[in-house]
Amino acid sequence: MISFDDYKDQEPAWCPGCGNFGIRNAFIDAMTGMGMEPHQLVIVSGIGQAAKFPHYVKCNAFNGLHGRALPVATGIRLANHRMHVIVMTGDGDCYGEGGNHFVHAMRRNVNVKLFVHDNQIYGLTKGQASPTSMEGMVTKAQPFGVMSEQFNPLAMAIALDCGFVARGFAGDRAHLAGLFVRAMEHEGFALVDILQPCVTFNKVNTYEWYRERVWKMDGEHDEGDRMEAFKMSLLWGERIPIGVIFRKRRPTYEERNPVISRAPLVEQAFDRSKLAAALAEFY
Amino acid sequence: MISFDDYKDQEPAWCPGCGNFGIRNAFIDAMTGMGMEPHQLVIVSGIGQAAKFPHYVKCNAFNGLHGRALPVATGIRLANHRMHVIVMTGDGDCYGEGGNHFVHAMRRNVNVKLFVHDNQIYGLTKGQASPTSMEGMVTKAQPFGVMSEQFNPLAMAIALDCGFVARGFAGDRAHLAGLFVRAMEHEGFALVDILQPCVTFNKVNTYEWYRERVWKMDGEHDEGDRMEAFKMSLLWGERIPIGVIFRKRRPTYEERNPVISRAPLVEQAFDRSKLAAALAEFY
Amino acid sequence: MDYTLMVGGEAGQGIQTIGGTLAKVFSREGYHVLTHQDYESRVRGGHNFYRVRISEEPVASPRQGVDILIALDRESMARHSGELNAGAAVIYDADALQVRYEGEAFLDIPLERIAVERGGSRVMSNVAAIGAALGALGLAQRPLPEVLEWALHGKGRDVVEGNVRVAEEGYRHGSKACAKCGFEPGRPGEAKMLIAGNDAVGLGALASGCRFYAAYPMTPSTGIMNYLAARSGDYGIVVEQAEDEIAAINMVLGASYAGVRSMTGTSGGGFSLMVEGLSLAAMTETPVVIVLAQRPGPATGFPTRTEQGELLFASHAAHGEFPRVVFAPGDPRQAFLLTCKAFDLAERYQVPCIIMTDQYLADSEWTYGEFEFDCVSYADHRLRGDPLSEAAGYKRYAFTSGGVSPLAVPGASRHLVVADSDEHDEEGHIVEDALTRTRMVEKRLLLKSPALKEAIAPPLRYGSENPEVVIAGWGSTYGCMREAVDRLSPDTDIAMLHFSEICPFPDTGRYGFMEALENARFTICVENNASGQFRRLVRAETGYEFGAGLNRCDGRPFTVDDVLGGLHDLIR
Amino acid sequence: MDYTLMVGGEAGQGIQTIGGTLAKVFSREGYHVLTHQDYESRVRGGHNFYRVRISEEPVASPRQGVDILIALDRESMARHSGELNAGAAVIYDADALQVRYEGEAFLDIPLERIAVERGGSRVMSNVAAIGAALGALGLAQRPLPEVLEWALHGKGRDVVEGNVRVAEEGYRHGSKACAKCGFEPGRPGEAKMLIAGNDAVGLGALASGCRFYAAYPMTPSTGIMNYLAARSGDYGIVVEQAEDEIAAINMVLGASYAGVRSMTGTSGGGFSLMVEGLSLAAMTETPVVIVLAQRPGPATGFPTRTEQGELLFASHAAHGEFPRVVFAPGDPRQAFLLTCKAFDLAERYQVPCIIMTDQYLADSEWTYGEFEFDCVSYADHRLRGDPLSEAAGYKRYAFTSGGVSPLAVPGASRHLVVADSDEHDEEGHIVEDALTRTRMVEKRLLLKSPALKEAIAPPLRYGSENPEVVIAGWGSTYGCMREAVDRLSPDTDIAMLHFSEICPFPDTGRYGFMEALENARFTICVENNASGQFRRLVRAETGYEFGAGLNRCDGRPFTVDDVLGGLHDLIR
Ligand SMILES: Cc1ncc(C[n+]2csc(CCOP(=O)(O)OP(=O)(O)O)c2C)c(N)n1
Ligand SMILES: Cc1ncc(C[n+]2csc(CCOP(=O)(O)OP(=O)(O)O)c2C)c(N)n1
Ligand code: SF4
Ligand code: SF4
Ligand SMILES: [Mg+2]
Ligand SMILES: [Mg+2]
Repeated sequence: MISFDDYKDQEPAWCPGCGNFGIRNAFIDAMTGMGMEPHQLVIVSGIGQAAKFPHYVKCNAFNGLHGRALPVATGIRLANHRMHVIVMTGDGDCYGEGGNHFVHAMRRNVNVKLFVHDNQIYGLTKGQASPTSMEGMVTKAQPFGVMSEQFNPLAMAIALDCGFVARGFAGDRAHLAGLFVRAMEHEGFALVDILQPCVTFNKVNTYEWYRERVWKMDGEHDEGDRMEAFKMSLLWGERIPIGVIFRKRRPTYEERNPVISRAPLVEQAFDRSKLAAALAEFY
Repeated sequence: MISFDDYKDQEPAWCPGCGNFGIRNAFIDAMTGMGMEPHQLVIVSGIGQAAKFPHYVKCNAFNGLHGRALPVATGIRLANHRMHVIVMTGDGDCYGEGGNHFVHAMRRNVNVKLFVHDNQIYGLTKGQASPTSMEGMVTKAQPFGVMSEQFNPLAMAIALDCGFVARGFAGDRAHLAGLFVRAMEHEGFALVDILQPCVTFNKVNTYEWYRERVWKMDGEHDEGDRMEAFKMSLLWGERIPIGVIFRKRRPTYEERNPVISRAPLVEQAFDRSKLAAALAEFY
Repeated sequence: MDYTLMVGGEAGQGIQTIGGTLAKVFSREGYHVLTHQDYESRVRGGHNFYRVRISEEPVASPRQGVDILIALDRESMARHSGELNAGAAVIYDADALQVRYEGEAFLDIPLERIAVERGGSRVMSNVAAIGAALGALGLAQRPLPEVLEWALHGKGRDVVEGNVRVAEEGYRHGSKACAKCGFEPGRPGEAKMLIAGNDAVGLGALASGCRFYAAYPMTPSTGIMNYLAARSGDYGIVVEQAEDEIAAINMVLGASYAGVRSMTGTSGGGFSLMVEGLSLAAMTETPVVIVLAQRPGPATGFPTRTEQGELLFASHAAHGEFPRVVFAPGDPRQAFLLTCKAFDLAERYQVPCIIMTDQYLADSEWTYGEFEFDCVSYADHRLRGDPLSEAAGYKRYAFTSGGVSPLAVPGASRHLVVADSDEHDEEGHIVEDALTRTRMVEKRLLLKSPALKEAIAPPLRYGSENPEVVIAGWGSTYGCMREAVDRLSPDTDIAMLHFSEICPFPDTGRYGFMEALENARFTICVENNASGQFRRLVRAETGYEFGAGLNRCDGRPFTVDDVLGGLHDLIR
Repeated sequence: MDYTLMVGGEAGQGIQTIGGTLAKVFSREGYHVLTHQDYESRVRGGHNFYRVRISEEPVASPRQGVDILIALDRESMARHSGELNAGAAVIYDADALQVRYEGEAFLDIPLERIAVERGGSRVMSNVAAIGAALGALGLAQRPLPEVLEWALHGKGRDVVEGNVRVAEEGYRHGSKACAKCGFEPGRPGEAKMLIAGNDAVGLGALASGCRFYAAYPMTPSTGIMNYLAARSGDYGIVVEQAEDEIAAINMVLGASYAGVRSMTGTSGGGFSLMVEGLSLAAMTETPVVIVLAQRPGPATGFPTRTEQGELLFASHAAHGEFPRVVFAPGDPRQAFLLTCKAFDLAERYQVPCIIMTDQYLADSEWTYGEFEFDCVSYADHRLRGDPLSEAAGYKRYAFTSGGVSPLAVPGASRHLVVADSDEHDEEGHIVEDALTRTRMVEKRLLLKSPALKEAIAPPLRYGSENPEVVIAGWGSTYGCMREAVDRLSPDTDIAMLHFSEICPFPDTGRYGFMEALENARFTICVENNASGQFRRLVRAETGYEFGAGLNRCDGRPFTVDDVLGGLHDLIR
C-alpha cells in the first residue's frame, strides 16, 4: 500500500503555519486513501505559493507559467486521458492572470481537477489584493482599500454550468480530503476552491476568521439543483458554506471527441502509410 | 438638434442584411434621442465585424486589439470620467480572447457600457465557433460540431453581480434603442448582449430563428432580484428573453477612488511645486 | 506560353471558386501554375482579385500584366484594365454589370443567362465564367467535368451535371468570342500537384506525425487549422480552437509534455501573445513547432495582406536567453520539408522551432511534379516503452555532454517526469543556487547551440558560379528572386542566395556563401518590409553589409517585374 | 574608509530592516553608500542577505569581502564566513543561534536579551543588531534616534523610545566588544539622499507628471507600483492593479489616449504578455512608458535575482515594424533622468519608450548629493484647450514633414479623435490601399526615426582620453565598470563606454565613440548575461566586433572585483 511518506518530496518553502500545509496533508490523505500512485498523476501548476505544490509532493509535474496551468492541463488530458490531471493553483494564478482559461476550461469540461488555494491575497509577491480579496482590504498596492467587488468563483462556476463545484477549508484536513476524493471521482471538470489562511500577508481572513464562519452544509441542499446551488454560492458572511455545492454529470470533452474517444492520443500509433492519401488530394 | 445623419460616417463594410446594421441604427436612435453629441462619446472596440462599428458612426474612437477593448475603455474612463465610454465588441472579441477583462471589468464597476454584438460566430475570420455558438454547430474548425458548453454571458454577469444586465435583438430597433438608453442612464458598468444575425456564416441562428424565440420579458420579473434574474438568464430555447434582466446600483470605481472622485484626472493640473517634498523623502 | 488570368470582383462573388477551379484545371492538365490572392478584410463587397499564372515552364512568381481578366464587377474594370497586356481578353457579362465596354479586348459573355438557361440557377454564372476563360484560352475542356466534380464534392450528381452543362456552354461562348485572340495554349503535360503554403505546412505536420494542434483563428494562418481539422478524424489529430493564443501555446506545450507531437499557428499579433509560452517551452525544454504567418503590422495592420516584418522579432522573441530554430520557407515545397525538419529538430533538441510564412506564401498555390516524402526521415526521439521502464533512474534535466536530456513520456512508467518553469535541478525541482543555474544555462543554451547550428543547411545558391551581382533574401521572396535570376542570366552575371533556415544562422565557416557576397560587385537584399530586417540580421551575424536593399512595404508581394525594375535601378 | 556590512539570515528575520536602517544612518551622516540585496523566491526561511558598502568616496559597485557580518542564523555563518576580510567582525547572538563561534572576529552580543530587557520585546533584537554594528564600527550614534523614528514612522512615541533604548544598548555592546577592531569610521559629511532604482523610476514618473499607472505585480518591478500607490493620493495619480499584464498595458494606452501621461512596469514574463500592446501603441501612436525590470529567464527563471537578458528582445519586440526608444539606466540617478526623458520623448514623438532595469538596479540603493530636478524640462506636447478648440479641422494622423501628427485630447473640443489599430487614413479610419499604407509607414517609421536618433545622447565616456583598453556595457553594469576604471587608472590606460540610451543607437556619425573602440588594443564588453546581447547589437548597428566579452549569468550582479579579475585574465 502506498503511504503518506511515499508522497513526500522536497521540504516545502512555505511559511510555518501556512494553510498550504493543511492542503498538502489532505491531498496526500486523499491520494493514499484511493490507492493512487504518484506516477498515475500529473500535477500542473502556475506560479505562486500554491503553485509550488508539485515540488513538495511526488508526482509527474508541469510547473508552468503564472496563470496558465489550465491550458497546459487541458493539453495533457487531450493527449493522454489515462492520466489523472490535477491543477494546483492560487487565487491570483487562477482567477486573476488565468481568468480566461478558468471560464473556458469549464465550458470544455475536460476531466481536469482544479484545486484553488484561495488565500484571498497574492502571497508570493508579498501581499497585493487578489480577485477574491474582500472589499476595503488595504495593501501596499491598494492604499485606499480594495475597490473591486470580491470575485465569487463558485457562483461563476455554477453560472458556467461546471459539473462539480465545491469549497473546502485548509484547516479541516479530513473534510478537505473527502472533497478531493469526490472531485477525483467525478467524471468531468471539478472545481474545489479552498479557503487557505496566509499567515503572513492576509491579516483579515485568518484561521480564526474562517473557523468562526465555515459551515459544513453537506446534505443541507440538493447538490443537483442549480438554483439552490447558486443561492448557496452567494453566502459569504456570518456563514460560509463548505462542501459540495453543485454537481452535474455532463459529457466530457474526452468522451465527445471521436479522435480520442477510443484510446488516448499518445497510445495511437503513427501510421505513415496513410500519407499517400494525403498527398493524393493535391492532384 | 442632433440628427441621424450627423452620426453617419464611413460606409459600412458589413454584408448586406447583417444584423450589425440594425444595431447601428438603434444606437444612433438612442444617441440622438438623448441629445448626445459625437464628441461627448468615446467608442472603444476590438477587432471583428462588430468592432468596426466606430468607423461607421461619428465619435471619438479607439479601435484597439482583438479582445482588449475593455481595459482600454477602463483606462479612458479613469483618466476622464466626463466622457461617455462605450465598448462595441463581438462575442469572440469579448467572451473569447477578452474573457478575462470581461470578468474583471464587471468587478471594477467602471462606468463603461458594454454592447456585445453576439452573432454566435466569428464573422471576420470566416465562420469559426465562438464561445456563444450552440453545441453541435459544425464549422471548418469544428468538424465534429461544437463540443463546449455554450457560454452564457448574462448568467455570468449576474454571478459577478454586474449592475446592469440586458439582452437585445438586432432585429428590433426600437426595443434595442430603449435598452441602449437605459444602459446609458445606469450609473455603473452595463452589459447589453445583442442577438445579431450573421447572414453569411451562422446558418443556425438566423433572423427567423431569433424572431420565433425572442420574448420581451420587461415587467415579467423583478429586475432587482438576483435569484429571479439568474433564473431568467438561464432561459435559452423555445423562449429567449430580451430586455433588462438584472439591475443593481453599486458604487462605481470612479466614485470610490478618492484621486478622481472630485474631478477627472485629465483636468487636474500638474503641480510641479510638490516635487520638492517627494525629493525630501529620500534624505 | 506564359499567361496570367485574373478574376476580379467583390468579396462573396465567387472569385475563389473561379480562380481555384481554373488553377486545378491547369495543374491537372500538367501546366505549371502559380496563383495568388488579394483580398480585403471584409466578407462581402470591396474589391478582391485572384491571379493565376500558367506556363509550360516552371513559374515561381507573379508577373505584372494580365492576359485574361474575368471582371465580375465594374470596379475590376476600373482598377485592372490598365494592367492588360497586348492581346489580352476581358470576360464580362454586360447585362450583369449593366454596362458595355468598347474595344476588341472586351468580350461580353452572358454568363448569368447561360447559368440560368443551362444550369437553372444564377449562382452558376461563375462556372460559366470558368468555361468561358478556358474557351477563350483555347485549352482543352476535357478535365472540366472531373474538376467540377472535385470542386463540388458531395453536392450530388444533378448539381455536378448542371454545372458541367453551364461550363460547356461558357466554353463555347468564350471560344467563339475569342476566336481571333491568338492565345496559344501550349502542350499539356503530366498532371501536377497544386498546393498552397498553408496546406503544405499542414501536410508537413501530417507527415511528421503531429497529433495535436491548438490555435486561435487568425488570418493568414487559419488555413492550417482548417486543413488539419478537416483531416483530424482520418489521421487521428486533436484540433482544438483555444480561447486565445496564450491558451493555444500552453495547450500545445501540455500535449507535447504528455508525449505527442504538437503544433500551433498564428499571425504576428497572436505570436506576440504566445511569446511568454515560447519562453516556457525553452525553459521546460518542451518540443514545439510554431507557425508564424506574417501580415503587415504593427497591431492589426493589414490583416489580409502580406509582409516580412517579423524576422527580428521571431529571432529574439521572449524573455530570457535560449536557443531556437527559425525557418522561412520560400515556397510550398520548402514549407512542407521545413515543417518536417522543424518537428524533428524540436523533438531531437527539445527546443522551440518557428516556421515563418506570410500571407503571400500561405495563400498562393504552386505546382510540383511530386513531393519527396522519402527524403523526410521520421524518428521518435522520446524515451518511452521498455527503454523507459527499464531505465535505472530518470531525471528530466539530467546533465549530458550535448545538453540534451532524455525526454520521457509521463505515465508510461513509474518514473516521474517533472517539468519546471523556474530554474531547476536535474530532477526538475526549484533551485536558488548560482552553480546549478550556471550549469543549466550551459546545458540549455551553450551546449545545444553548436549542435543546432550544425543542423542548419546553407542558403540555396542559384545562378552564376562567380556572380557579379548577388541578390539575397529569405522566405517568400524566393520565387521572384529565382525568376529574376533566370531572366537576367546569362546577360548579367547574377546569382541568388535564398535563406530558408535562418536561426541559428548557417555556419559561415562551414559553407562558402559569404564569399559570393564579398566577391560580388553588387549585392542586394530583397525584402518585403520597410526596414531591411535581414540586412540587419546578416550584419549582426557576420558584420557584412549589403550594398543595397530592395524593399516593399505596401502589403503586396513582389512580382518578378518589381525585382527586375529594382535591380535595373540599383545596378548601374 | 571602505567597508562592507552584510546582514544574513532567513526571509522574515528582518534583514531588510537592519540593512535599510543602517544604510539610512550612513547616508544621513553623509557617507557614500551602496546597498544590494540577495533574496530567494519565498516569504519565510531560506537564505537572504543585504550588503551595505560605505565609504567617504563615492561608491558605485558592490565589492567582494565583508567587514562586518551580522549573522542572524547559522546558515549565514556557514555561507559567508569565508568572505570575511582581514580584521572583520561578526555580530551574532550565541544564545539565539545556539552555538558559539571561536575566534577574534566573532562577537557574541546578546541581541535578544538586550531587546527584551531594554525594549520589552524580542522582535527588537534587530534594532539591537543595528546598534551593535554602529558601535563596532565606531560611528557616531547621533543619527540613530531620528532614523529609528523615520523607520518606525507612525508607530508612536513609546515604540520609538523603546527601540532607541535597545539601539543604544546594542551600540554599547558593539563598541565594547569591538574595542580592538580597528575600524576607522572616517569623517562624516553632509547628509545625502539614499535612493533605490525602483524609487528613482517612480520619482521620475512623478517629476514628469505621470498620472496613471497600471500594472500587475511582478518582481522586481513591484517596487514602482508600491512607490506610486503610496503617493497616489498626494500627487493625484490613479494606480490600478490590473487583472493581468495585457490589461495593464491596454489600460495605460486608454488613459494616454484620453490625455494623461501613463506608465506601466513589469518584468520579462509580463513584458512578453505586453508586446502585443506595444505594437498597438506604435500603430495608434499613443505615448507610453514601459519599465522592464529584468530578472533571469527564460520563463519564471530566477524570480528574485538579476540578469541583463532582454536587450535584444526589448529592442525587437512585437509584430510589425515601428520605432521605439530603449533606455537602460546605470544607476538610480540615471533611472530618474531617463524616466523623465522617456516621458518627454514618448509624448513628443508619440512612440513607446522602454526603460530597462534589472533586479540589481531596482533594489540597490545609492547615495547622491542631490538630484538635478531643474535639468529636467517639462513640456506638454498635447493639443488641448484653446489651440485645439480653435483648430480649423483635426486629423489624428495628419501627414506632416516630421511624421508627428497633432495629439489632441478627445472630448476637449468638438473635434473627433480616432485612434486605430488597423492601417488607417489621416482621420484614423480603416484603409486597404497600397498608397496610404506606404505613406503611413513612412510617417510612423521612416520620418520619425531620424528625429528620434537625434534625441539620443552618446554613451558616457569615463577614463583615459586615449585608452588602450576600453570596457563597454549598458545598464546596471555601469557602477562596477566605473570603479574598475578608477582602480586600474592610471597604471592601465583604460576607459569605459557606458550606454544608457540604446535604441535608436547613438549616432556614430555625430559622436566619436567608435574611434575609441577602434583605436584600443583591448575592447571588452561587460554584460550580465550569457550570450553577449550588447555585443551582438553593436555588430548589428555598426559591424564592430568587440575583442572579448565578460559575462555572468548565475543570477548575481558583477562586483568590481569580478570585473577586475575578468580584465586581468583577458588583458595579457
Ligand atoms: C506573467 C507573470 N506575471 C506576474 C508574475 C508574478 N507573480 C508570481 S506569483 C503571483 C501571484 C501569486 O498569487 P496567487 O496566485 O494567489 O498565489 P499565492 O502566492 O497567494 O499562493 C504573481 C503576480 C509572474 N510570475 N508572471
Ligand atoms: C490577437 C488576435 N487574434 C486573432 C485575431 C483574428 N481575429 C480577428 S476578428 C476575430 C474574431 C471575430 O469574432 P467576433 O469577435 O465574434 O466578431 P464578429 O466578426 O463575429 O463580429 C479574430 C479571431 C486578431 N485580430 N488578433
Ligand atoms: S506568504 Fe502566505 S501563502 Fe505564502 S507561504 Fe507564507 S503564509 Fe503561505
Ligand atoms: S460575416 Fe456575418 S457578422 Fe460579418 S458582416 Fe457579414 S453578416 Fe455581418
Ligand atoms: Mg493567493
Ligand atoms: Mg461574432
